[in-house]
Amino acid sequence: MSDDDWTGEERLSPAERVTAEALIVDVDGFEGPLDLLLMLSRTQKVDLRRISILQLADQYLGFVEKARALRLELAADYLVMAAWLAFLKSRLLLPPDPTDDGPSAEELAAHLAFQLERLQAMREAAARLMARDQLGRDFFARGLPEDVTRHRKVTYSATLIDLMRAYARIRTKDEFRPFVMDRDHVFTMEQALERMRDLIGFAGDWSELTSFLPDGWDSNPMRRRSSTAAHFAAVLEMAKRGQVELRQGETFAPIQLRRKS
Amino acid sequence: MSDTEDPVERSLFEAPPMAEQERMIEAILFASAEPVTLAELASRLPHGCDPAEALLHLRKRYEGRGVNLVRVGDAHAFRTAPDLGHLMRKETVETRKLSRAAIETLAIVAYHQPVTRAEIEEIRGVAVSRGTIDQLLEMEWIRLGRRRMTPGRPVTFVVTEQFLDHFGLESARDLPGLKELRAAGLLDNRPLPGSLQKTDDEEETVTGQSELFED
Amino acid sequence: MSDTEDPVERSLFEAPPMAEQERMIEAILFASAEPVTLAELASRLPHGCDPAEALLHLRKRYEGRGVNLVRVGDAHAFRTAPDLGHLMRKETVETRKLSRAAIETLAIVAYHQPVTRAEIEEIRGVAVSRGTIDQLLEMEWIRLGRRRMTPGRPVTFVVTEQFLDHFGLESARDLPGLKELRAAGLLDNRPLPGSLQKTDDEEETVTGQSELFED
Repeated sequence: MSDDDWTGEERLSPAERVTAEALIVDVDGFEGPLDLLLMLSRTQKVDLRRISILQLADQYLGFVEKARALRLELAADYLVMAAWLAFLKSRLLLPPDPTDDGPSAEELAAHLAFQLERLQAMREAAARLMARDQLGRDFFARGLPEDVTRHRKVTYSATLIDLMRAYARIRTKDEFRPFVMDRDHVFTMEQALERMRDLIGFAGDWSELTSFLPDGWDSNPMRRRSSTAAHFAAVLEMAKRGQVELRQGETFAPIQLRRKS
Repeated sequence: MSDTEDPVERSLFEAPPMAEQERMIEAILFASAEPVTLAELASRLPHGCDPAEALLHLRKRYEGRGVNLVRVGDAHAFRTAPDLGHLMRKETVETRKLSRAAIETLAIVAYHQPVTRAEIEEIRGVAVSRGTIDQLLEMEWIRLGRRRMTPGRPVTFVVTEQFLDHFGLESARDLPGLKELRAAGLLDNRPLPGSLQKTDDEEETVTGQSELFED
Repeated sequence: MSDTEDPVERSLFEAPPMAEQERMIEAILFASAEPVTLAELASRLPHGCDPAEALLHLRKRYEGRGVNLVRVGDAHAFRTAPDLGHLMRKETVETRKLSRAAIETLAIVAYHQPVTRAEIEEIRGVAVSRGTIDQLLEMEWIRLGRRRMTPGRPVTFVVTEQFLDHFGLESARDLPGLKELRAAGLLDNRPLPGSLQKTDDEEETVTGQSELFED
């Protein structure tokens, strides 16, 4: 920063100097080009509705020039705005082109003025909002709230009749089980499960399910069927528990199993 | 806290009117997270206030209201009027139907107690999920009984007083046996005449359990 | 909302007298730090009560007191009178200081709601950082509104009941200067002349800010 940059300062009004300094000291402090434009527009000391966009464009371009001279890096959107303002300025100065069917320069200028006015209005609204009485600062909620205790009472609609019916259902189901009276030829799943639990410790390699069937249960067809079914059900249960792995080459092929490591 | 310690200020500022003091105390007590002592009130009110008197007025004002000004030790606080305590409880009642698995398990526990999980599974012929047992335990319809003195010392389940209360039973022994269930028309699947004998046997098993009841 | 729809039930249970309803509401509102909605009140009062009318009485009763009954959206709460804030220095909670960007964004959401992020950026002329929106969402001062029915279906933001409660507003319509801003056309979404987004924005201008207020 050379001294030369500051010599022009004497010609600036105090307000302009403030904004100039604001730009120089804290160009990052501006929240975008619109914010900078709003700040610059204040130096015109007129109602935003009567602001001279031409003059504002000059001010903005002047500041961008100055920032460049100071080798301050301006974000791209500031430069985009500068380019757009330069374009707008030329449009405002030149007589309108009758072949151009786009928006007129005046319309564009009016829109920029609207944007500035709207931003300014929102700033003021924000300030008014924050100046309101606030909860926890100016007014207060109950400091000692008495919590509502929430009881979720779940009642079940079971009655004695339901209970008895359920029991009756289970017991009568037993009555009709054809094998109940013929335990001799029945190998239960529980038995099979117990046997398999002991045997599976040795079955590291794939082996056929039939090789696990107990001795003396393969001659009588009824006993063979029962023990096969029981063991099959047992290994299914064990597979479900993740204790064994099962495989079968194709439909009706021998079922093979091995311990799951 | 107080900004009126100075005797010069004391004479300069007159205490606010009693109605205003009352308002101030009302606000302080309302917003405070704890009951506030008289000393604390005095320190927070402008100089010259008489919190004790203002409290009296305030207490009177809230007499019979939905909230009352109460003394808690040597401090003061607003509290809900005791007769409105029920408004602070929000009760939502849900009626759910007990699942088939749960009701069957419950029935087995009731008829066979004390019974282990393995026994329940054997009687039902299907595995009993942990969730079903937990639900019944949580409802306090069943509880843990003595461990069975067999290998593995499995836990047993028995029904509770609450269960008996709910189903209007004096004891689990009052549960009707199979024969009575049938007589009452609760067994729709009437067994074939030939298997009637069998039924009685089973009933024997049921009543036979009664020695094992824990009471 | 009301549980007095049924004329039969209405006659079966007589509602408590109005003075009693008032007491009950007083107790419920006193007990809660958060505003309580009319629906919630109705659900907690005995059948046949008229909380809206009881609230009117209660509000009047607390006029000018140290604690006032205030309205926040559809809900009601007791709050200390604003002029007594200085007595409550002890209860003051240090709120996180909001950045200028956050304050402006909040104001834009409040006055332009429902508003998309792109619209906020257009008004401020600068990108809105993710952190700013997140902070306001986290404070529960803004929340997501309905998606805009324009291409891309962008999310919109609206202010919350907590926002109204915090700033002592009965509804978003009571925002300071809202009418003047609207009359001045400063809440219009006026597009840049000749810009491509024209069609979408025009549609938004038609629906306008006020109709889209969600209350």
